[in-house]
Amino acid sequence: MQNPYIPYPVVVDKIITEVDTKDIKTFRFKFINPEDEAKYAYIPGQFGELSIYGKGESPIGIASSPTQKGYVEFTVQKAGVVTSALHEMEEGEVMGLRGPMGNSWPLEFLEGKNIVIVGGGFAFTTLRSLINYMIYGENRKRFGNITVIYGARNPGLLLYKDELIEWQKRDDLNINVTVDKGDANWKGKEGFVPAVCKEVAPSKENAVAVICGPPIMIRFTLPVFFDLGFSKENIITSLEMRMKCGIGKCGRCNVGSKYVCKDGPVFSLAELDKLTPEY
Amino acid sequence: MEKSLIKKDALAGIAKKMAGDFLVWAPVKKEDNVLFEPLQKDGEPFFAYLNSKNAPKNVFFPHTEAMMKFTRTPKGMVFSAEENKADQSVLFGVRPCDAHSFALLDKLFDQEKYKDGYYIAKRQNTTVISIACVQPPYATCFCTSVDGEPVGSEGADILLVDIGSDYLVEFVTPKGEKLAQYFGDAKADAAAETKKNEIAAKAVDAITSKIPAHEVKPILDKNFDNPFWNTIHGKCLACGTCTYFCPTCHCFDISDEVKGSDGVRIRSWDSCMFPMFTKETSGHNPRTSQKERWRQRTMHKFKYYVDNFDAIACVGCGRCVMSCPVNIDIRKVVEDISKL
Amino acid sequence: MARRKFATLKSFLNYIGVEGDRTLFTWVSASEGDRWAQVIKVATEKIKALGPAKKMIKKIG
Amino acid sequence: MENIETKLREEAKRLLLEKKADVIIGYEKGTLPLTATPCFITTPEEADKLVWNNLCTQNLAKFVHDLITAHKNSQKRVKPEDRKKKVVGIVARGCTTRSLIIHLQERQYERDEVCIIGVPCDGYVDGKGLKVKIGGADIVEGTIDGGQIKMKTSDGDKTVALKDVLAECCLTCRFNNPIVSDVLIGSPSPAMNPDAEYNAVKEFEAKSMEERWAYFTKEMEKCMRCNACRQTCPSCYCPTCFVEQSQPQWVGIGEDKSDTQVFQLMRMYHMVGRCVDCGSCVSVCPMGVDLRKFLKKIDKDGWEMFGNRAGSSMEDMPPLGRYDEHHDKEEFIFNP
Repeated sequence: MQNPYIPYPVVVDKIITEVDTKDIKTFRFKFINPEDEAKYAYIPGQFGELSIYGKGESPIGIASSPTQKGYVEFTVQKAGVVTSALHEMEEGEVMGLRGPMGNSWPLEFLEGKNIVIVGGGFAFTTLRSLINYMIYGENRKRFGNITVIYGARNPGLLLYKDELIEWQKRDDLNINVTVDKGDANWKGKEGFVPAVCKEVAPSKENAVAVICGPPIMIRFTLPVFFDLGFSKENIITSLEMRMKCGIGKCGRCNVGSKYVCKDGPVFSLAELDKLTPEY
Repeated sequence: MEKSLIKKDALAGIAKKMAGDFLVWAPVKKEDNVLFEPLQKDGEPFFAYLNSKNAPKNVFFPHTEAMMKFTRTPKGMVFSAEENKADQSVLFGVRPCDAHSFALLDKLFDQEKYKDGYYIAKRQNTTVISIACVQPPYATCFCTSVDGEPVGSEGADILLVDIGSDYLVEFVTPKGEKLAQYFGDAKADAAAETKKNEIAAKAVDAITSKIPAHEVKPILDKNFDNPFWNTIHGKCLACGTCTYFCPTCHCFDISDEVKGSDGVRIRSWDSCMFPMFTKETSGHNPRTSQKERWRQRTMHKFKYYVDNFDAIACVGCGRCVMSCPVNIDIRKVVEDISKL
Repeated sequence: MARRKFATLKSFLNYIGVEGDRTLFTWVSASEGDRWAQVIKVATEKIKALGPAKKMIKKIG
Repeated sequence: MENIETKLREEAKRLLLEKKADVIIGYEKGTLPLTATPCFITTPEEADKLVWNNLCTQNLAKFVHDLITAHKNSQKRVKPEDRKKKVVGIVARGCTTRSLIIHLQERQYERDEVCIIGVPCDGYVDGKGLKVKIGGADIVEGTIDGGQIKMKTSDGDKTVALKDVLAECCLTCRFNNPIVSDVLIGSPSPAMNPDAEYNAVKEFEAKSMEERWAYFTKEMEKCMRCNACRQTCPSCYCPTCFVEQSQPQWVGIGEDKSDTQVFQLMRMYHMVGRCVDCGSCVSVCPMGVDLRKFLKKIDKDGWEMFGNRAGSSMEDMPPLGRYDEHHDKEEFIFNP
């Protein structure tokens, strides 16, 4: 049986600098042993432990979609020991990847429904995975209307810029990209995410909102969705906690009886209400 | 399986004989402490102990343990998983409360979905021999309040009960039976069995320290925000003594260590009492003060573990009560909660 | 004051059983090139004479 | 002691009623036999919990630092003009006042933020030593009376002389009476035996280097990195200890022998001019590491090299904060 603490060896295949400040990059990994790719079958919303030998591990949401074969992508902000070391890495270098871990966005629950995706800043990564999954080929038919509201502080901090342009070209997606403050070249929306949500005013009918972003954004966005009539069962979010093992053993990421790494990170607001407010 | 009888003074000899054949962990007197340590060739087990200073959980879950190794080569980093192998060994002479803790740890480390091979390998290859508590070793013992028994065999493979001049040897599991030959040919008769039952009943009565451990679960379910939580932690030093000595505490940290081109990934004990335990890279800490940490420890033992595994994560050994440098007494904490 | 720290450190290391000659302190000004060379030369000799350090050395792997 | 206890409770009540202190840190009876434990008194009624006897072990100065720091952090969100000062009262024996002096010298808080209730001290019981003395038996009940400790134990009734089980640091204590106080309870206690304070260190210095190293490594092997010594030490108040820093990581977090040695060596070395020999680290250490053998050397060096005894005078500067051109010895300097 696979030892869940041991990473799969992967090679850094491609590094994409996402933002002007250069502290957020997307890393594309390829498995060194081809059979590991099948073992790493994942669902959008799950995360992996990026493992750099000698530095340690960092839990990061998976940014690519399982429909993208041959590689796995993670978008990582430079912050601690491991992520800093990761940002120093070059294409061709070897490191480790553990997982996939956590539950995932509830795809079965989402099927047949209208989906509203709200993302803020760097937390957009696993939402990107979900979007790419839902719009891939035949998958698109399994979901109703898809509305995306995505905001960043300024245009330079938007992730996946090329993809955003591609998505905007599609007629089966309602894409709303906003920035807190634009610049000379910015022709899109300006304004905070909660305000844009109010403006777009997605219908609650047969709809689920998937919200992911900084705490301050979440705090002001939730009331908008409550006003629109969304129930707590139909608002889904993803939690962040300090994690180490990723498999519910090491004991630090629990919120009440649930481990964010194993039982989460994805919870509906109704589920979160049942947990202790300690996150 | 038939039960055996051995003379009381034969015990050390049996432990030493086993130590000739495989690794034997036994209580050993080391200066002023009694610790479970591998029995050395010329070492003497110390069976005149009350209980060991530290919990014997370190046999299966050592303070520090290598998970994998890595080496820098011209072709890049190469790593190798530490093999989950463990030599056949015997843990000789644990108290029933500590044996009970292994059954509780199994629930976490040996879950269906994620198995912890490091723990499981050692657990599977180790035969646990318990020595029952005919008298409660300490006035702080409260095993009977948390589903334990002073003459209980939960978590043990062999149980020894002092019935006067002899030990009654009970082979609890097939793993225990395999070591039957070390305990001689004297078979226990019905009288010995009767004696044991009498002793077991008396031993239960002798435990006078009691806590309402089962009553607090529904109270904890509803009282996460009770002001009561402000009253425990004031004097807590935020040291890890209670958690390090606790037979059921199992939190750990993972870190990498490198020297030259060689490195190792280790896991080592961590503690929910340490402020850094939950601190995130961003600086945010969901458990901001010792209040939240104490609530976590209490909740984990008497609510969360019950929610997840239908068992209280406390065996009533009293080590945390005796070892806490500032005398925060979990018995009083639970008592106080029961009155909320 | 750095000198007081060094004085006590050397004394303490020696007390716990770490060879006193493994910790050496001196003052060298940026202009004293010759003296610097001399200090390093003698320090190296002393350390070589003691052989490899074995105390408080971590083994990995 | 009864008399002192009564006076202590009266004074504590008065200070709280007169709002001279917002909280008083003292000792109350513990849940285990023969123990006293830190407590925080905020209302006059609670003051009757206070006890003062030979079982009051810990140096409470640690809590003064904790409380004032926590209070100051909570005031950061308050407008400067609305900020309140918190006065922390503390029951302090000699060594406790030394720690308070160190905090004051190191500018951790102001003198008017602490209200010192000085108590005379004739030593406290070394709990681990007591256990050894009675053969490791479990103490079921116990009382101290007329210099005797009488106990009911798992091994029958036992009596031990108090003077035989006092903590090592108390036996040779030089400062058993408060050095500084706002309220003084009772009359000063007779001196202990300070002339013998460095005997154990001198004996250890006389051993060979390899013997010293063997002892150091043997003691450090007992350490399980629970951090109790650091956490109870009033002088260990860094917001982040070097042990917990990850960028860079100075020392491994595991039980590797060298990591433990480095942790203890560095923690003890940080005590130069700051260890008051209160014995708290020794008393809290669950494994019985002989920390004092090493910390007392640091005290001795401070005295012999710089004529300083940590926290012994309000007027002194910390020894590492100054330099004496005429008297500081130079023989440690390498002059090829």
